[in-house]
Amino acid sequence: MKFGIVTFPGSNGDYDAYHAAAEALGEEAVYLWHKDHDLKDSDVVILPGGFSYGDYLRAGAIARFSPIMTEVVAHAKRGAPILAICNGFQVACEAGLLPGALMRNISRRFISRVVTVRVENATSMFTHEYFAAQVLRLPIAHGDGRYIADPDVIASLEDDGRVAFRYSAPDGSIGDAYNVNGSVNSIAGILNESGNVLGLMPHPERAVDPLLGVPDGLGLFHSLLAGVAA
Amino acid sequence: MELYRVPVQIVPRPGILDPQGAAVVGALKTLGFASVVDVRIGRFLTVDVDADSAEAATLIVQRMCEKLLANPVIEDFALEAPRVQPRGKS
Amino acid sequence: MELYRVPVQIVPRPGILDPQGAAVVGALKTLGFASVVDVRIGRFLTVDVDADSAEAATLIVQRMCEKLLANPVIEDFALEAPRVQPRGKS
Amino acid sequence: MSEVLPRPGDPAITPELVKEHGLTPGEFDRVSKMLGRAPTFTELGIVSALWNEHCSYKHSKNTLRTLPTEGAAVIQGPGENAGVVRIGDGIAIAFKIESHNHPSAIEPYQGAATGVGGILRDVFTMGARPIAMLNSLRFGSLDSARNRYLFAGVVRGIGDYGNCIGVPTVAGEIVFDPAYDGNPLVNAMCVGMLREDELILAKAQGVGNSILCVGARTGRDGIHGASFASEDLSEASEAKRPRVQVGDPFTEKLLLEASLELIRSGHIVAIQDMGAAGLTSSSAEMAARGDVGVTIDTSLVPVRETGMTPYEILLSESQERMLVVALQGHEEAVRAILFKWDLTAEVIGKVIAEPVYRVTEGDTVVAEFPGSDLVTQCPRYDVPAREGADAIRLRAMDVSAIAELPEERDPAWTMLKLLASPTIASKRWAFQQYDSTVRTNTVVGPGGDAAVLRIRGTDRAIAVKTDCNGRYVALDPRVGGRIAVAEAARNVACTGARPLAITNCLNFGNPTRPEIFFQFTEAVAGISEACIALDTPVTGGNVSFYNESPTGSVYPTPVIGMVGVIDSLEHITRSTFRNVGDAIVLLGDCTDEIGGSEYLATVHGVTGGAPPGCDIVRERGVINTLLQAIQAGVVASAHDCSDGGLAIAIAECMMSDAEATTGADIDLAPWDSLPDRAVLFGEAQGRVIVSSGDADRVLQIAAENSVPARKIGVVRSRDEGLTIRVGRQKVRIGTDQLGEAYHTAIPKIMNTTAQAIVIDEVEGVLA
Ligand SMILES: Nc1ncnc2c1ncn2[C@@H]1O[C@H](COP(=O)(O)OP(=O)(O)O)[C@@H](O)[C@H]1O
Ligand SMILES: [Mg+2]
Repeated sequence: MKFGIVTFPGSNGDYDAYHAAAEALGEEAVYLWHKDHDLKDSDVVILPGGFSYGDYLRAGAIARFSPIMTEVVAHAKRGAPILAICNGFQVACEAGLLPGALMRNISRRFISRVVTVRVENATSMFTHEYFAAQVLRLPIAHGDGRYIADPDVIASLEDDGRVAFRYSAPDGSIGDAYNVNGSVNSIAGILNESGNVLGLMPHPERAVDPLLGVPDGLGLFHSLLAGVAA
Repeated sequence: MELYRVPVQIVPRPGILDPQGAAVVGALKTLGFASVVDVRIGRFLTVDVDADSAEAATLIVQRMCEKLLANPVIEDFALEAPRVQPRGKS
Repeated sequence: MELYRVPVQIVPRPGILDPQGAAVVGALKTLGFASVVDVRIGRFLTVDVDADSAEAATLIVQRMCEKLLANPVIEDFALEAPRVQPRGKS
Repeated sequence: MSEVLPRPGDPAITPELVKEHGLTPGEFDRVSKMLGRAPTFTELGIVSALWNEHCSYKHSKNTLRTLPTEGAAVIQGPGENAGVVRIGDGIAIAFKIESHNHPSAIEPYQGAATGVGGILRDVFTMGARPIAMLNSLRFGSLDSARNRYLFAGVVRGIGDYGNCIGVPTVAGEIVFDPAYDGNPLVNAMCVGMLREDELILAKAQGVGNSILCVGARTGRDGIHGASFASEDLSEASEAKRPRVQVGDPFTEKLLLEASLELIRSGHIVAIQDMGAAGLTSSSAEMAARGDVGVTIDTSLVPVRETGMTPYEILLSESQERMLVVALQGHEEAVRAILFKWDLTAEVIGKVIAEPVYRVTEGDTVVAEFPGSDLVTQCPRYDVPAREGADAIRLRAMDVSAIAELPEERDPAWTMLKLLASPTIASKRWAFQQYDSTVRTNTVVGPGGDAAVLRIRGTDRAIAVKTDCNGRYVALDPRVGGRIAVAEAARNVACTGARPLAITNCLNFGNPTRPEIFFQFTEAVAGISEACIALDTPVTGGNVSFYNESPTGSVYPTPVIGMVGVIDSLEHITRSTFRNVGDAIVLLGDCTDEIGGSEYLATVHGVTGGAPPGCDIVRERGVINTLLQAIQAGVVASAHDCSDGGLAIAIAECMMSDAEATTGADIDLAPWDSLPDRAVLFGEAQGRVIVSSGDADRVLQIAAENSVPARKIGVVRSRDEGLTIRVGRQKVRIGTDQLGEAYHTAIPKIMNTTAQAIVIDEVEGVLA
């Protein structure tokens, strides 16, 4: 499986995504330059974390107009997988690949720590290697992670099982105390309607190496691999 | 062609939670400004454009807002009247 | 006592680097807005205060800006005319 | 030499103008002699920039020369943008620390942010990819609103800049003490990695090669105060010249990627960032290092504002800019690389055979100095050094006579008080705002004794840490200097790393005062002694003088930034207890010392007594013991004993990792003859708490190294809490109670709605 990782000016999670794919999974990985119109035959496109265009104006606002995004949108339309992590999630929302928006954390501060999230949808192409309600330990590192959307959008996300992950207590319970950035319904990650675009604030690509902590992000990548094999 | 400066106000849409604004209200009260009732925080931009007329300047900045400067999911924007700007000054 | 809404514009002081504005100029040009010359990005606040008159509202918000809302080292601020605001709405 | 005429509109060179430029009459004579005439206004600006303390080190150079700078690991010592050491497998580490104290005092957010930006550039201009940031911070007491504002703003500035660049901020230290009221210290350290063959120096060479200005455009930022004299101080000119620079981490990230690509491309021979005194110092220093002439045309420098004079262009401190020397004929290739990253590069000058430093504005020469005299002939001063009476008096204070407070009858009370003291308490409130995991190399992040970063593609890791206890240095600068190095080494060793080399940031008061100069020379002597004994040479650093507030100078604070290497990932060791039932061993010995302790400061409000002694041979023995035991696989955890002493260190081993807390049963009977408070809270040096499944082996290794060591207890479960038998007392306290004091102290202070916090909140929000 070939992973294509987009490098926008200001991306910095591209390196981590690349190493997760190439080292932890041993799959083929390539960087995709934002000015190009070429996905280099990637199967999975990753919109990585970081600060594309410095997060100036609004996180993700400028990056969505990069030339490569035309191809990324087309890739999504074809039903091919797009994994949008952190800043990538913000870009995906701005680009209309996912509904809603990510706003300043409720604490108004940047938060870098390990959080626990509960798997809400364990059947998507990104998550079927997890079991339902499994609790994962994943790092977060963001200032603008508070997910919001219009009530009808939230309702359809909930009704269609498109909430992929929710911030939770270590025992899986949900509550304000664990809603680290104040997202609506503790939403940490969502899927698009056809289930081939996943946006999430936590960093699965930083949680693939036991040397650095619990490798709970691996399941996400293994889900993608298994999906193709199947 | 004149150089016009178009001021743009971008504000959080009504109903969108504005924790920054809430923090500022708290801060102002602590500082003794008891009469403050609410604060909303958004962005203020000045966009300098070359245009043939004030109307043309407004039109083009309007388009910029729709396309890039504001996010309709969370923000509303309003333009002020363009002002002719002397050249060679920022 | 009326409720007044006082709009406040806060902008980077002249000469202060505005990296956001520069990035937005670049983005606008890429999007085909060739006529854009400059963009400066600051903050826009609406402050709702109880006051006896528009002048009083202006005065108090002016003080808030000096004390808290603007950072005089790098920013200038300007107030717009207060508008009377219906109660019970934000 | 060319004829240099004053530029139309230049102010006349008067004694007042010279003084406003910070030059003494003697220094002015020196320039005039060098030139054979009086300097022009532009030249005066250049000299004032290069000869100010920050660039010239005129009060410190002679002292700094005494530091040991050589060692087997050192590839590049002081004199370049950063020091470089080899760690094996062809990999080298570049690292450097720098201060941004004064800008941070004016505008904490931008001051700290631009400090981070500057030190990053120092490291990547060596050809190294930045892999970690550290910071060493000092503030006055958090009881003051202003200090809370400074603390919050600095932390946010450090975080925002490093987070945006994508370099993890992994370690540091934060100390609160009234001595830093009004003059916070903000030191940032950057660590980078490169292959040994990728090293590039900031040395101009090759007659005919082009000099390019790369990165951001030049504005009127930070042109030093003296330049205001160049025109009437109207409101307009005030507004034109902001005192603070605004950082642009996004541009810096592009500059970082572009610079590394440029360096690997082979098109350039030298690169240097434009830091303090901007274009002037970078170009003059590059020329001097290469011992060549250069000519710069200011009219070719890309500017951001209209009507900038050569004076302004030369002295601007606009951020995110570099000076590059490109091979003749390769200019377009250089520009293409920068263009790829949406940056510009303009040729602004040349390396020339004629031994001059020449600045032109178009064809008109506006400044010219012979050879590299500007850099090499700068004045040097030795100030008479004499210890201040206050320090002597404080050191002589009999602190053992200070009566215990009634509350102290229960040492648990004292423990909780110390754990909640902001200097000791968990700094999570701050470091949670730093992305510490980006780049996925951080094995041990903030919160450990030192941070550990794995080196991809090898079985190695490095450990990094900054340290200094300014109170010790104030009480006895030589001992304090020694301890700063020893403690940094111990911290690094606790993770399993062999201490390799240091960088240092020497924060002192006004060096023209004999008592300050005494502190400075003595502290440097102490650092030297420790570095020689521990074989950790000095590869670079920074001096920050004039750290004075209205009430006096800050504690002398020579911050040490240490790098160590771990030869196998298996040896990476953490500071917290791991296994219930493990033995707890104390390496080193307890003493009756309580001078200079956090205990005296926090509980009694006293800074006094002699600081703990520092036997550097013992320190080396402890480090060797630790490393041998770790390599023998018998160490489950290791934690250095520092602020707050043994009791606090044990508590930290139990609960500093909130997700894996334990208990402990401790018996300190062997030290019954010493005062309880000295055993519990004294800060005797050279001590490490080790937990081990094989205490005998640890003790044996200690004996082989002639290091005293004892089994002092056993790791228990969290439910069992902490029990300490000391003297005739038995202290009992719950793990959660200790953890609560330690983890909530700073959030409780910072998350109140007190006025200044809110101000920071607001600025943070509005930023
Ligand atoms: N305390 C110190 N110990 C050793 N070397 C030092 C010290 N302070 C400064 N240096 C060295 O002096 C040189 C100039 O430092 P500095 O002026 O801080 O560099 P920069 O140009 O980046 O500001 C550097 O090579 C630095 O390593
Ligand atoms: Mg430098």
